[in-house]
Amino acid sequence: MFKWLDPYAKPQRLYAVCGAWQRVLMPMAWLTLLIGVVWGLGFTPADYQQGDSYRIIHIHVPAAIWSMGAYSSMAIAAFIALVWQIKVAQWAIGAIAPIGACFTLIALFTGSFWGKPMWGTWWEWDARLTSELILLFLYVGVIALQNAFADRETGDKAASLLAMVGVVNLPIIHFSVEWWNTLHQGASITKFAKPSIDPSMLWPLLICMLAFALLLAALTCLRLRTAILQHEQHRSWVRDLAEEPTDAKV
Amino acid sequence: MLFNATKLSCVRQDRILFTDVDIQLSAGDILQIAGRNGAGKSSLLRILAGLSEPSEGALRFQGVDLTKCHDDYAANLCFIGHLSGVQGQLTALENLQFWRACWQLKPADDWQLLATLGLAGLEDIPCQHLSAGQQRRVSLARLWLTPARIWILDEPFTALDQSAIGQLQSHFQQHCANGGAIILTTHQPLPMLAAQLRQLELEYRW
Amino acid sequence: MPKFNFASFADFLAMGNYALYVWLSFGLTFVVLFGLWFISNRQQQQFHQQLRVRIAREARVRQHQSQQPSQVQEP
Amino acid sequence: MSIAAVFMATFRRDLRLLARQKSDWLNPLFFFLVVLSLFPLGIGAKPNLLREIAPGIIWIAALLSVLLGAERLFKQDYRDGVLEQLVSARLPLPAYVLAKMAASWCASGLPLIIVSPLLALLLGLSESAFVAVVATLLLGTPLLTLLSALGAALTLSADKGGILLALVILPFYIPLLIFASAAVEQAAFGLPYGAQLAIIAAMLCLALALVPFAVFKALKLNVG
Repeated sequence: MFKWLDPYAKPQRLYAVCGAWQRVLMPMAWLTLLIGVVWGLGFTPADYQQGDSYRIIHIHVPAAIWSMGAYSSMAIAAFIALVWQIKVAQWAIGAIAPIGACFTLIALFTGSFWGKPMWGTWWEWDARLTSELILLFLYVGVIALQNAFADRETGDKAASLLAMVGVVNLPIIHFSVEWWNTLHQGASITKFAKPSIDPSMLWPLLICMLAFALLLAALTCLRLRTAILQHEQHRSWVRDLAEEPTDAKV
Repeated sequence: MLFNATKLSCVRQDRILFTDVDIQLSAGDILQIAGRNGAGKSSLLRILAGLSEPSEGALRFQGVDLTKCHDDYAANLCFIGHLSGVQGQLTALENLQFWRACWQLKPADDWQLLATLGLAGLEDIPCQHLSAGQQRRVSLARLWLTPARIWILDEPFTALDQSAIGQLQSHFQQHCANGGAIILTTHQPLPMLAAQLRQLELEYRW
Repeated sequence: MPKFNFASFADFLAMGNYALYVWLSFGLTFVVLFGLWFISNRQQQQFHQQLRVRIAREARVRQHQSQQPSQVQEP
Repeated sequence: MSIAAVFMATFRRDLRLLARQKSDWLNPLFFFLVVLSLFPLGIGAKPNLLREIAPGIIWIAALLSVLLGAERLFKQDYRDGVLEQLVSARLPLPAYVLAKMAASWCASGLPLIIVSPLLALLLGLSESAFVAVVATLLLGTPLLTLLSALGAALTLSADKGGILLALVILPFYIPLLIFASAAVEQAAFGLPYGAQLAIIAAMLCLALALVPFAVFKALKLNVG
């Protein structure tokens, strides 16, 4: 059905494609991130209510969005692997999971730093932060499960199954945490209100979101190449690759 | 041609166990897979039994690719691996009843069968109290009940004494006589089966 | 080009006396992202290195086997 | 019809095993009671405080005790080679999985419900709260069993199974924990808790539809 998917199913071909994409995306990602951060930090007016502490939004929101994004892309890869029996897609699970976990970690501590001036405490059981924390547990589960087996193949299959089960549970967990938050959180503590974004602040935020997307893609390409090499190390093309000095120093 | 496999290859934990293995099995054949320890004999048997996927290669049962006739092949297969399949807490009789219920085998006189296998008096003791050889006999008792035509046995003779080995070989002969086929691995010499025996050597790859 | 929002570089650092939170979160974010990139890269290098070691070991085994007369095949 | 045959054979065998090995279902039960009595010791036995945190404690203890019993669900069959036989003979594995889950619920879920009057005593629960506890346990423990069976199947051939099972499956318990303890809390205040029960029932139906298939896939993966 998806004929265009086939060339990417062959590991050696995908290895070369990922290499090319990585050389393009990696510098672009870091550059975009730098521009977005500098713009957001220095060149936008302060928020009338939260002062300059709101600038953390340029990191917190993209990280939170792309932590969910990474999990769903992991689940999509798992689905592709299951339906079209493409082994390479299963290896992508192990590549994406640590990146998603790092994004969740970033979203967590930037969220707590951002909330500190408001709540007075480093951690607040706010609905979004709690959902992020549970998402971190889901990532830890996937990573732990993947490395728990002697045979790499079984580990990948188990992790992809867990990723698919997890993605079904994401909305359920999110909904129940939101509901739980309204139950225990009296109206007294204002949830940290998202500042009304006026256009001058919107641009750096969008750039940072793009930067995180590029970073996710670039790092996935990098880690997927390693996964391909590890899975295909008995193949001749990998062994020839090992003879000559490592090419891409990106 | 009852069963054949072409160009099988298997990779386990990044090590190539074997490549380009071809197997032809017709009614009445006994195929012994020989090779040093670690040569991948058990992995090959598990692939032939449909338990795990080969990295490359195809399996055909009566000319039809295995992926299309899974259930048909499974109905004609009896696989006994290293794991005996005998549940320790249950007695020998309960084990046989469980397998008969699952496979819906025709009822038979279990007491008589266990007696012929030299387990007289041990039928209603939990199997964990039996010796390794006796547990092996309970697991092999299925070969007297199963209608399957292809038997895939991993080291069936381990822990068996001489009388049991002789009894098992004669049962193999009888099975081949009425159109069955057997693939097995063993380090024992098989004098009684020399007529139908063919060997496949798996050499140890680094 | 939007204008620089702070009077002086010192104000920029003070970040409207939220300096600790802002710089801590941006700093940690970069540490995490750079660390992830660095570790991923190192894993690839390590793999290549391990594979070279493995190829060398196989060469040694083959060379050792060819020197000895091939042992009698076990039954 | 081999589906019914495999289901009955496995279910009857498991019940017989449970009857023979009483420790399989007594241990999680005592664990439940011990954990339950740890909380008052740790947090202090002020009656109104206990009554307030009772829903949460009951459900956390129930969750952990089901988790404790979950690891041995498929382990014995995997080690004995029974799973290998079922997969190689292409027998309907979902029937086997459902039978194991039903038997496991009888071993870990049912005793909790039977012993729940004792909880009312220990934690000084009011009448309505106790009814809510029983209702949520009736609906919630099958869901716990389903999820723990999934965790057990996923980590079957993993070496350090126990901790990994908890790590993998606990996040999926969270929605149930939230709504079950909320239901009991509502009941304690005499408020209606039908909505929470409905949500738990919905989650149970979703799990009944999806989880057996996932467990079947996980078992085949681990046996292969």
